[in-house]
Amino acid sequence: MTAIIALSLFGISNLFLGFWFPRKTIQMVTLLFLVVSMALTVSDWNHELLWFGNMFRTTNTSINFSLIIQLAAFFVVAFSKAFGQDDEHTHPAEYYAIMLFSVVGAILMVSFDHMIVLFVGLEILSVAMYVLTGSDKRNLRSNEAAIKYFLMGSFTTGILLFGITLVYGATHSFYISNIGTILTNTAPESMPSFLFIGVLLIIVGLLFKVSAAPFHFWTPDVYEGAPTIFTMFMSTIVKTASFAALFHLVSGIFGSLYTVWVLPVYFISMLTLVVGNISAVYQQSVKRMLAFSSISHAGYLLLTVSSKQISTTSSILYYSLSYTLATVVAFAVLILVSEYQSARVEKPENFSSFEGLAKNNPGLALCFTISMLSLAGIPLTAGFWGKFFIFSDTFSRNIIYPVILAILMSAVGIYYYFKGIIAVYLKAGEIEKIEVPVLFKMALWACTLGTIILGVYPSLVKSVF
Amino acid sequence: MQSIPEIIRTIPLTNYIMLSSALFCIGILGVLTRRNAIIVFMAIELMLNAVNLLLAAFSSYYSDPSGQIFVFFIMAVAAAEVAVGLAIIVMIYRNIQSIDIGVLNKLKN
Amino acid sequence: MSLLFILFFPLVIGAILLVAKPKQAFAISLIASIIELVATAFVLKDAAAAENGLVFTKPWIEEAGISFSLWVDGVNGILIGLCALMVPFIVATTANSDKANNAQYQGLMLAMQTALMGAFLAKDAFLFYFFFEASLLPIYFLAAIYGGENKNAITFKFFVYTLFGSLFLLIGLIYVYLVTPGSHSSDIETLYQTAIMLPERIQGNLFLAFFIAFAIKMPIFPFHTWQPDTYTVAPTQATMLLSGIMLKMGTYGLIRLVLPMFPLGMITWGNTAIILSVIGIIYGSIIAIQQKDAKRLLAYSSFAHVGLMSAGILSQSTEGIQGALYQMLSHGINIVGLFFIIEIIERRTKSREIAQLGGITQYSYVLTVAFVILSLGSVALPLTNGFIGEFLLLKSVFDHDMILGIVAGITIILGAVYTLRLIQKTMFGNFSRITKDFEDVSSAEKWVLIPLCVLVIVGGVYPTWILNFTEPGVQALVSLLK
Amino acid sequence: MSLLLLIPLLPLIGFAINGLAYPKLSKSIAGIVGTIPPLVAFVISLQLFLNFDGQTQIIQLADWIKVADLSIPFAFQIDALSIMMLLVITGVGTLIHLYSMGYMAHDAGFGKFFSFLNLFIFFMLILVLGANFTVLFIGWEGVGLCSYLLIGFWNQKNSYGDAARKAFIMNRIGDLGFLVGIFLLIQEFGTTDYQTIFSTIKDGTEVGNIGLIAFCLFIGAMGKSAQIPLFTWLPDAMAGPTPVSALIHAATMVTAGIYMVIRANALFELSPEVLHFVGWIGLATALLGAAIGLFQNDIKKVLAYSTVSQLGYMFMGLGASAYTASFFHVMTHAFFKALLFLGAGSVIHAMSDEQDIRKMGGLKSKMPITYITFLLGTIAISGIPPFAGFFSKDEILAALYHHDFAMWCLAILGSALTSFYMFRVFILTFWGDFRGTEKQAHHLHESPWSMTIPLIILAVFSVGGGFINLPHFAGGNEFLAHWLAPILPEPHTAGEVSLFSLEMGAPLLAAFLPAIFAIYYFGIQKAVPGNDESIQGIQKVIYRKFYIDELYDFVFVRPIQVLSTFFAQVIDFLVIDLIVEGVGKTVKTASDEIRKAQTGNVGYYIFMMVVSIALILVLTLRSRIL
Repeated sequence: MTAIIALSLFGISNLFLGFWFPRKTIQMVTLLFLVVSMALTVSDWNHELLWFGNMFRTTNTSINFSLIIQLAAFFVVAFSKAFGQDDEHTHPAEYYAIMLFSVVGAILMVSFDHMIVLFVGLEILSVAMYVLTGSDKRNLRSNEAAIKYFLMGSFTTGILLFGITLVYGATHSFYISNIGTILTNTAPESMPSFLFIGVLLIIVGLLFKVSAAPFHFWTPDVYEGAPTIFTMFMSTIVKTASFAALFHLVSGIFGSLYTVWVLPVYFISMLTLVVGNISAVYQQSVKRMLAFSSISHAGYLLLTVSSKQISTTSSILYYSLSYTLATVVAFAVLILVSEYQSARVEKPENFSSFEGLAKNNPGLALCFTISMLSLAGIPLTAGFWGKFFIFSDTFSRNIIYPVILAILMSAVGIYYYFKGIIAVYLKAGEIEKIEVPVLFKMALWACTLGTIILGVYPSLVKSVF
Repeated sequence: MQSIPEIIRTIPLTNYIMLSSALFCIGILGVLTRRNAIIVFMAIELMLNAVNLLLAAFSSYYSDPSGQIFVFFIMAVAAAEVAVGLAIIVMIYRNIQSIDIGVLNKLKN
Repeated sequence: MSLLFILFFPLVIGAILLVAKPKQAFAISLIASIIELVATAFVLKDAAAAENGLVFTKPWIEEAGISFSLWVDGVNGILIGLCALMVPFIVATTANSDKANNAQYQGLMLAMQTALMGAFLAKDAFLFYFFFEASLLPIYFLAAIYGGENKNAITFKFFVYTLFGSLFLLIGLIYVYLVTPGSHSSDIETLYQTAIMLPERIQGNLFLAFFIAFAIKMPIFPFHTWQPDTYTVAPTQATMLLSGIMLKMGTYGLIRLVLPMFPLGMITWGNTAIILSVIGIIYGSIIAIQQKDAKRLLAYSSFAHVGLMSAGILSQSTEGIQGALYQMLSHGINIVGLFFIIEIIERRTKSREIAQLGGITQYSYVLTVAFVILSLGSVALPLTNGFIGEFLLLKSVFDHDMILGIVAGITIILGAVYTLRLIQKTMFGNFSRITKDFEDVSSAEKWVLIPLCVLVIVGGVYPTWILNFTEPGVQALVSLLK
Repeated sequence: MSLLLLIPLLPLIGFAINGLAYPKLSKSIAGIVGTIPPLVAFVISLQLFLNFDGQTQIIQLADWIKVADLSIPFAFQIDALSIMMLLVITGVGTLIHLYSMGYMAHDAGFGKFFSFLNLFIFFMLILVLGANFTVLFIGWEGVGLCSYLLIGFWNQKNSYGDAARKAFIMNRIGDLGFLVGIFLLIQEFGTTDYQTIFSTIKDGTEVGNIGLIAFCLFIGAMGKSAQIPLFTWLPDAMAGPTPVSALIHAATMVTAGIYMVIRANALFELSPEVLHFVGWIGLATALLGAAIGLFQNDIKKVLAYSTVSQLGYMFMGLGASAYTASFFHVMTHAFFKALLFLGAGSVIHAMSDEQDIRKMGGLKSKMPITYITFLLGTIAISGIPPFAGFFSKDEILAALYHHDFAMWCLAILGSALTSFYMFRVFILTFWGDFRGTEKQAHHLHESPWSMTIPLIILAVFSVGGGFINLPHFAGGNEFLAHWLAPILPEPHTAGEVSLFSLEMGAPLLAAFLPAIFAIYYFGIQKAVPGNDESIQGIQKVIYRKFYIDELYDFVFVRPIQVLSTFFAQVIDFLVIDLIVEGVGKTVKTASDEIRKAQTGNVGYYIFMMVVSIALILVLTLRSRIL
């Protein structure tokens, strides 16, 4: 809990530091702040406590989610090189501050015990993301992404709020625990029907955030338009936080109402798998491919909530972690390559600009390959166990067909992830040695190694989750 | 002297819900039909206000202040959203001299 | 610990090669693979002496009951032996070629060895699966980076297809795993006990899931279309790894997992599976008859051979399983040798087109003799290693079903047809434009060919040693089936 | 016993030395290294023969295949039959090795040739020594391999290679039958040991499938011994060097089928239908071979078809349960057919590799030894008394006479044909005027001693070989019959026959009349067969071997080739792979379609969301609200 206070303060102080210090220093300071906040987060381990008028609850699960989020933020900061097109007119301190604030929002989303906290957390995160998405002010693509994200995001906020209101109307409470007890103790017949509408609307609101089909339309466009570093931020932190919130709600309060939401979620998860994976196949742009891939991963995660028995959090946590590690690496390499190619080719983010990367940049190529393998769920990488745990978990709850579909779709997944690997290793291309800053390189290898270590010895973190 | 909740309870709860829902749906329709970014945004605000109205109604109906507190939160957040939203719209206007959302479809497929 | 050593030693050396890229990659990798062979020999000796084989267990994913456990018994011992035995040869075949001191190439081969070893050694079903899939990575990169014409599309198809197949295995394994009592376990022996209790319908479905995975890996008709292309396009060493060792993962999987776990599933689908295998034998042999590319011809012959192994295994008899194990060993030796000979020819003539070759025996007597001996092993002439396995396999299929046995037996005729054609068109006849001035085999090449030929003969004359080694393990397995 | 092991071991060692040292070893040493093993083996065999006490001896060497209940050891069996075979193989083998030293003297592959010959002897010995059907099968396939290697010995010529492949593949077809027979034996008896199997049968234990087993084994014999329908490889096999034809394709390997049937006589005796079948196949082969032989102009081809025909006789004998007679014929045939082939070889050698009898003639003055020995061989094979062929053939005919009269009549016809074509070849080759080129005429010479000595020795046996089993009526004591008696069923005792009965007279007439006719037609009339184009009508059909090769080509080879192409290019490429690729294509197409939903228009996106939400609400809550 202290972490969110600290992070807020850090964010504010960051704004001031921007007056005096150069970008490098601020980056280091921000990293330090994140390390401190992670330490603070860990200090709550095994203390299940309620804060802020019982609106905020720290449990080990929420701490784990917060840690994954902060870790992701840490890497995003480490991978940040420049914001926007010209470095001079941007103010890195502000971006770092916004990132820190949005991490606060994300942590609120994973630890809420009251609807207001959920809403506020979501909005802190979203509003920050609208800003970051549009931060490349002169780039029309960035503008378009921002307005799309903003309009659809606020629209969904309206939906979510309407849902929350209806649930409040039926249960007279915003407290998760209260709502849970009330819903459990009331016979379904005596519940007002608008309650069900409310429940569905809340779920829809969160499904939008995790970009489940058919609420995924914004994802590819926004991911593509936003500056890559913020795409990285969105695809890891926003996704993890939103899914944690969804999982918390579904398992916590709506568990007794599963008849209402389970079928829609069941079908939505399958639809998401199909749409995400199939659409990714044809993409020429790595960034857009990763966007669809993130949709498909939402599909896998949704498998865990598509049954009346709720999955254990550990497989979700493991999946989120492995997904986060692999995704940040993929985007990081994309940043480097597209930056290098931006002056040389028309579409620097396409697969074609990766061609021949391995020749002069074996390290980058390896990192990228491992991240692709992890996303594809090939053994030796964390992604394999992530999928494995999800599948076995889902299977154990007797969800058969979606798992079979998911497995078929992961075969499709191999197809598009391998397009990246093929481009890197097997196609001829001219890419000179790309200069990589030390910090960047360290972060890259840290994530890659993490992916492999988790792939070989998953118990390392699985036992904690 | 009737207390406010009692007055409010004279009208069945369903009517409040119906009214708010109607407002909410009008908002949605606005979003769907308009192409001007500002008007779309105003429609979204209308949706939020429908929510606010409903929250206030529930709150008063049950004599539970938390609903109204929520309304304040929504207002505050909406204000922040407006700030950001308008900034985005202004930015776009500067770039393309238009705020027609139909024009912005370069990112697709 | 010794099991751990033989599992990870190649990987460690391979990783060093990949990272450090030393100049003497060939020497390092050859020595490493020989050390591995020696170590494996000691392990196998211990395993033969031990009552119930060797077992090594360490918790891996304790929460899920998945352990890092390895074992050696009669069944997998032979495959471990095969893997350890063939890799030095495969490494040695790169001698004096442009790939000899390519550290990446050598490193990937050694990494592949660990993956193969792991799949054979695993006592935990998920560990098996882990290596089963992981083995695709090094072989994919070997084939895709160093492959021939149109490599990208072909190797990619291979990768996606086989991985797709193994996903079925994953579903099946997870299902069986979840049936195990308590907090679940994926120990293979535990799975035996639980899977066998499943009702017939479910066993049938699981059988299908497992069988499809292994059928794609081996491959069995009609899941084979990735194979000829991949064998042809991959660099020879990768093809050797694929056909010499990796396809045995599929047959091994059948023996180790499918037979003891789904006896009722066998009742429903066993016959279909055997018939598909037998179709594959004939189908592959017939196609091989008209192939123009020597490597492709061998690919189809390998397809035919593996069909017989699969049919023998599925007949569920001791003879069938022992024969299959023996045949895996023999086939590994023979096919590696044959692919090497094609590689030798290709290095000198830059061609694998059978029609363009001929008359090589006038320039290289040794090559001809080696080719003939290895081919005889491949067509299962008595006193060569191929005969022992094929005899037992055909007998088991014949005992299972007379007609199928006879149909499968046609392979000894068709096998002779395509193999002799290959020999005649390459070695005999008049020399052609490109075989003119064919350079005799170098001593490095002899060092590979001659031991392989000796193995062919020794394996045919003295199979008892190996059959005795596999006997207890197979007996234990077969007793589970009853 | 240790001496016995040397018998197969020596040729193996010879093979190894000659094979490993092939290009380096000088020809003279290679020849000696190659010839000594069969010679020593012959001496040892002779010693075994002389010391044989009538007891069957089993020598267990080692385990070979041992799986579950199945145990197949390496084991040798010494009994009357195998000793006789040993003598023939090593004896004839030694002579042919000796002969080859001269015949192959100018060949670059001299050492290789001897190593192959030794390998052949080794496998042939394994074949006859084996104490079970599986060890027999080792030899069975091994000799097939050697046959392949030796037929294709001059491998530069593609047609020779094709002939070698044909031989191997046709043999393999038979081998499959044999293998199935072995499987059936294992199923029924649990073993392939002769002793166990035959004693089980003798004990009268009920065993199923005996007929089927015998039939399958006979299929093996058909392949190896060139019976209809698997006989076409043998004439083609003449592509190999002539000593090979003599040793493998006349004296030893091709008789393996007869050996095997005699060995398994207990099985065959229990299945009279199969025996009947064996007899008729033999008869058909004998007639077909003889008929084709009538018009062949290649000296080796004539001998080859003659071999086919003679093998048919042997099977006829087997079909009539006259095992001794057949085996007798195996032995005499080994002598005179080896003699004829070697003689032909000598002629070919002298003629600078010319094999067409139309281009020969008048050789008797130039090569007297070859001439005389060839004549003796011709007389022997024609069945003219008192040469070896007469006695052995007569025994078969006698047995047939009592067995089946129709078969006997046809066999007599075959015998007559044999006599005719043999004399035809003989006369066209040695009598009359020389019809070859000038160059050949200059080159004509008698062969060196290493070639003529074997000819003389074989000629002696061809003349006197009949005395091995001289029947009572001719004053003999039927040695062979007594010798083989322990392993054969009780023979049907034939009554005393008069020299002037039909039974005796017909064969004599069949031997003499055609011979006289041939002498008249080719010797006195000096008729010479016309060139290939002039051959017409039925004669052409026979000359073209009844178009059987073409038939096989049309019925088996072509369809398999077409099937192969069809499988590879249609089934594999267009059906299976298209399905596999189709899945990929479908996904790609679907991807292309689905991504079109991503129009880029926010209004559209929101609209889709609203529709979806409405749909979810309606579908989920329709029961609750409505």
